[in-house]
Amino acid sequence: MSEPLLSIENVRLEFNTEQGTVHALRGVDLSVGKNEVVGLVGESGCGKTVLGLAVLGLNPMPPARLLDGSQILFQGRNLAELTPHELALVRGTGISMIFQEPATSLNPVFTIGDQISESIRLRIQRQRNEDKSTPSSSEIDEQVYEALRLVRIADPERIARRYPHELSGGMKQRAMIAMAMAAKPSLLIADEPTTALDVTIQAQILRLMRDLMNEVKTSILFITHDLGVIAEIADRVAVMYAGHIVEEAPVGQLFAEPLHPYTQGLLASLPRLSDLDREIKQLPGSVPDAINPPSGCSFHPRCEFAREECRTESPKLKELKAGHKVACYLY
Amino acid sequence: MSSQTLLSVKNLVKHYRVGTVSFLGRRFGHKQKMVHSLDGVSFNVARDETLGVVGESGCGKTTLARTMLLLTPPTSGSITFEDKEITKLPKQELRKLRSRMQIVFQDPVSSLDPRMRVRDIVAEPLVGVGEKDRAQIREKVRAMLERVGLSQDALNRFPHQFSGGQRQRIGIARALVCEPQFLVLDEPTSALDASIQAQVLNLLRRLERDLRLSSVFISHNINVVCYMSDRIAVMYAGEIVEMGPTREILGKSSHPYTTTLFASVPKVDPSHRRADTEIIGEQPSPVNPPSGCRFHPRCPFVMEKCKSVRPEQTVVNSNHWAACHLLTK
Amino acid sequence: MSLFDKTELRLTGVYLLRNKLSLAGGAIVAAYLALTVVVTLTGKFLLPYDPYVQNFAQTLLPPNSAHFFGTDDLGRDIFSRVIAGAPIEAQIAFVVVLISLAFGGSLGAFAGYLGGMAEELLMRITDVFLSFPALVLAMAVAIAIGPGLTNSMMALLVVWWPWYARIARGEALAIKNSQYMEAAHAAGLRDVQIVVRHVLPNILMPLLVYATLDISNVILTGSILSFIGLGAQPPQPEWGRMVFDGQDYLSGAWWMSVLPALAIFVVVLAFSLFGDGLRDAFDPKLRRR
Amino acid sequence: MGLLKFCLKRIISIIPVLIGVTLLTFLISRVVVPNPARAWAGLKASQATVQAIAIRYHLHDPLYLQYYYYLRDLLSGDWGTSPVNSQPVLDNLTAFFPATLELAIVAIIIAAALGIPLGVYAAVHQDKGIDHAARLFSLGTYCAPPFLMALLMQLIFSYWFRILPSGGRFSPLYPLPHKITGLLILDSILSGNLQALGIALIHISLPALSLALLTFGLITRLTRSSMLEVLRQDYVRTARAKGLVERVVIFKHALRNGLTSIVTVMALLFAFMLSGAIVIEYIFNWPGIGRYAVQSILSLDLPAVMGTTLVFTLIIISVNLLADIAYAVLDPRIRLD
Repeated sequence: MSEPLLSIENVRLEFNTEQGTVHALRGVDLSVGKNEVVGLVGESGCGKTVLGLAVLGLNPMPPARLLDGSQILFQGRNLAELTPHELALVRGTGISMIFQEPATSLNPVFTIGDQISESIRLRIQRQRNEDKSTPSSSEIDEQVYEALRLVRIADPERIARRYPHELSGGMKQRAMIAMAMAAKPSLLIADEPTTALDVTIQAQILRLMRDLMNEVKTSILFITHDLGVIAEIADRVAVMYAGHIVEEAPVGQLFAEPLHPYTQGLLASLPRLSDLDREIKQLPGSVPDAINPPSGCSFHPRCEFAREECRTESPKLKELKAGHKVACYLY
Repeated sequence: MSSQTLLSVKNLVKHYRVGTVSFLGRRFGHKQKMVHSLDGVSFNVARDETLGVVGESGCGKTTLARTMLLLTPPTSGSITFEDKEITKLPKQELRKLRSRMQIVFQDPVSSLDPRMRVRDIVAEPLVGVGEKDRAQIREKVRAMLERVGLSQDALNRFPHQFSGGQRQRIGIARALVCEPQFLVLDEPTSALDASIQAQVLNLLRRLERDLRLSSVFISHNINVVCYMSDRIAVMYAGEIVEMGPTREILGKSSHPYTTTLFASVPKVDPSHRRADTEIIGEQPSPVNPPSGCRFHPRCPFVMEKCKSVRPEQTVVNSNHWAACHLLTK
Repeated sequence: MSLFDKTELRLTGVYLLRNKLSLAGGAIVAAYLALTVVVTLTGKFLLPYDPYVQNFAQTLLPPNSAHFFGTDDLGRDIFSRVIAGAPIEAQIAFVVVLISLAFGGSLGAFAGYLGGMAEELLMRITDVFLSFPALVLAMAVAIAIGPGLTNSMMALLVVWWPWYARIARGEALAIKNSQYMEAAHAAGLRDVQIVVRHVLPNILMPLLVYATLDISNVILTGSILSFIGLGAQPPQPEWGRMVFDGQDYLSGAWWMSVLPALAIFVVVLAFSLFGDGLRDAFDPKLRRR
Repeated sequence: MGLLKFCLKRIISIIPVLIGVTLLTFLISRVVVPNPARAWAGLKASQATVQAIAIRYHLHDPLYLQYYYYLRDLLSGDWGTSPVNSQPVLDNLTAFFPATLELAIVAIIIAAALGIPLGVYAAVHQDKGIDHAARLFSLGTYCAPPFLMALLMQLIFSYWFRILPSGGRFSPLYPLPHKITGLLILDSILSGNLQALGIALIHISLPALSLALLTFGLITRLTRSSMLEVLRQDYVRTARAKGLVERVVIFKHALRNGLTSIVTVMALLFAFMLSGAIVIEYIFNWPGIGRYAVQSILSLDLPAVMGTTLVFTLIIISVNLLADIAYAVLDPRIRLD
């Protein structure tokens, strides 16, 4: 991986709330290469969704704010420093995003075709420097159908005229993907895109996303809480805990040889069909409070290997083997 | 029915009305739309056994949980608990029975009254059976909280002061406080994170063993159901399509839907990415279920017969049956 | 089991304190209620002038140091009349809101909880009442039973209870469909126990918040009723009526009508601000932000 | 379900409401009133007239028959005769209706033109200074009793600055524009009578402004809260995520949804406005139904009051109907069920 497409460096983000300041991201480093699916996995409240939204500047600010020194480098620019309007011009055509709830993420009062055509018009508008001609509405319609066909919708003419509430959950998520892909982004951020779906539909969508990767060469940052889904789709995985990346590795290596005690605990806590006799292990305690995070390594209160230094000093992410990084004093 | 059987459900049907058809509308021949949530579900639960129920959303599993405990009256069918038919019991007698069959709900937020303290929430079933002795109640609640791993200072706090996992423990304590024989677990860990889910699953396994509980464990998460259950029932569109011992179904599923469902579950292992079995379509609307076998529009092996004839339960192995025409071909 | 959870109450208090506008509203409300109590207890004893005594030597005086609000066409001190009239508005507001709350609220709660025909019937009846503009229906009822303070309160009650029935029914329905109700059934509680332990406490809070906000509406509508002559009759110092009596003198003696109208405005605004803050404070969704 | 079917169904559904409404007005005017015959004949009427009225309105029949006659009279246009001016109530109402309509239309246009943008602006800039100012101002106008608004307007513009007339709809010194619709502004424009247009505008400005200010507060509050709700929705985030600029996000994706929820409370808005109009028309001597209502109340004219009650309620029911249909047009989800 010569030069990453997206490079997130030392991103720190806080929310001000009634109860206090929520330290959502506490210095995150992560990169996504060209043609790569990076899985970002963690439990609820670890900051994975906030990170996805932060890349596009979609966290409501205020109350959220990026701290100084946060860098989100994309196509040679630091997105953290752009004005809201400049950022809007990066969204869609540069980086697009799909969300967990297809039912609420599509605008209920516009047809699917309308919403997809917006993305197409946007792309054409931004490319117009080279090409002066404006496409006719029938050309745009054709591109809408093309986008729907891309997500394996068999009768795009009919679906384009439908309103979101007339489609099933799986179809809605396909339409969301079609909408995001219609702008031909270089990076797609997918925030739990299959979590709200049934397992057979999830399988369909995951397969679709894999195929799309190969067909249109888009990179994906895939955010999920489900290690099974990660194993299914990611090339590289980053594990997040309490606003930090605690481990990062190629997918095979992470599952075969997890290094961080949290990753190990998480993997051991899952019941597996292939091994039902094994008693699942449980991590003690619960996810730390983001307002008063523990000192030192955030995981130390739940860690069986915790030592004195873990309580005072936060470990840095360091590369142990090629591509395998971990933030833990054990190594 | 053997004496080993604790609960037996026969031909349970539950249809809901959707929308209202006015008096005038009925005059003009508008038909009342019905949701076929359960259509003829039968099974037994033996003593000390955990029966798992899997299926996708809308297949009727939650309706099954509620109907089985008569929290909502079934449209037809019978439920026998300890050799006693309970669907026709008068309200008073049914209330007395409630302490012996309990339920843990999916949502740890909305299943606890936000304005009640934990000690009152957990004590609720004891109040239900008419326990008056306050010291007795306090002692039982205290013991049960300890058993589910909550400290004593939880007693005077309110639900929103707890995390999801702790709230689910409160729900479990409430279900177990009056020592039921039978427990329905309706997606008890679906709202929880992986590391917390493991804590709750292990707790439930321990409690089931220690208290000699029989239970029905309902979830959409196939890994979890298989981990928790001795036997499994697979539901699709309001019907059980296959039922049998967990290991046997895992090794040798006989219904195409079961095969599809299990193949869809992502393996937690990147070296075994899913074989490219194409799974088509989505679950049918419960208002207008397909004729014949309800899976036929999605089935890769569909035959002419499947479109019109509802398949019978066919025994595959002593304890294992499936409802599919392929088996009787 | 309690209506108020301490932490919840503390958060609510913190929010209210931080919301300066509703704090100001609350202060005025408190002052107004205190005034009402004092005036009711002492009568005209503490007032600078007798609100009923006419003085034809001092008619239509503009506001001055002796008469803060000036005098009216009959030479009565307007300030004393405004103060003396304070309890009338409060009486209207509390009688109408509390009776509507008790009657409409319990009707709605039972209908929502029972469902079926009872609910359907109540909904259709409230539909009819809510089709009327509130003021207009109150006018019709008041003219039919005749003008007067008590009658105008009766008229307002006829109009007001359906709102409470609607809200209570909505809350009851939400509670009925909640999982903790299901859990209570599963626990084997009797219906009475369920209503006492779960339904009432959970319905009462939103209704009380709504009622606080609603007081300002009642005062406003009540003052319009008395403005058009359906409320308290002269010489009672009712604010709306004073505005009406003064409007003929607007060009020469604006204080006669404008100052009592301002009194109504201030009280209505204060209740609104306070109620708004209270509602936001009790709605965790709005508070979290 | 098609839009047409939805409309039909909705129209049919108001029949029971209309029956309920007339039943209630019937009960008020025949049962709640201590002596209906006397009330309908007028307080000064002779015993013979009272008897005649009792017979004319079948007041000695059982109630259900009385209701039948009541309905029949209503449908055939006999809404009773005012004992005060001895004219049929319905004639009075139709004569006064255009003035109220004109006032309401002008007021709502002003109020919406100011209130909706301000509400959107306040929601987008939630908790900034402008939002607080807008909230306080709109709450202030919402809480102001209508007579305060009207009296202040009159005092300031008519008596202190003497720039606008203190009442009336038109100047008696000039000829009225040719009657086409009964709405003076529209009629003057249609007949090209600029002088009449000017006079009409001068006269309507104060009452319309008072009414608009009153309504403005409510519209701003409703717009703000529904926009706040909409701006929290996932689809607004989606619209941003796909690269739309903020202007399009707010005015296309958010406002379209925000307006649908405003439409649903249209009836509330109108009820609020009509209540204000009653007082404002009276103070500005505006010859509409509101002034008629107050004058009838002051003279204890029951048939006239019941007539205005029915008209106002019919207006609200129609607005509600139109709002529901508009809602179905704006939001495709409604047509589903």
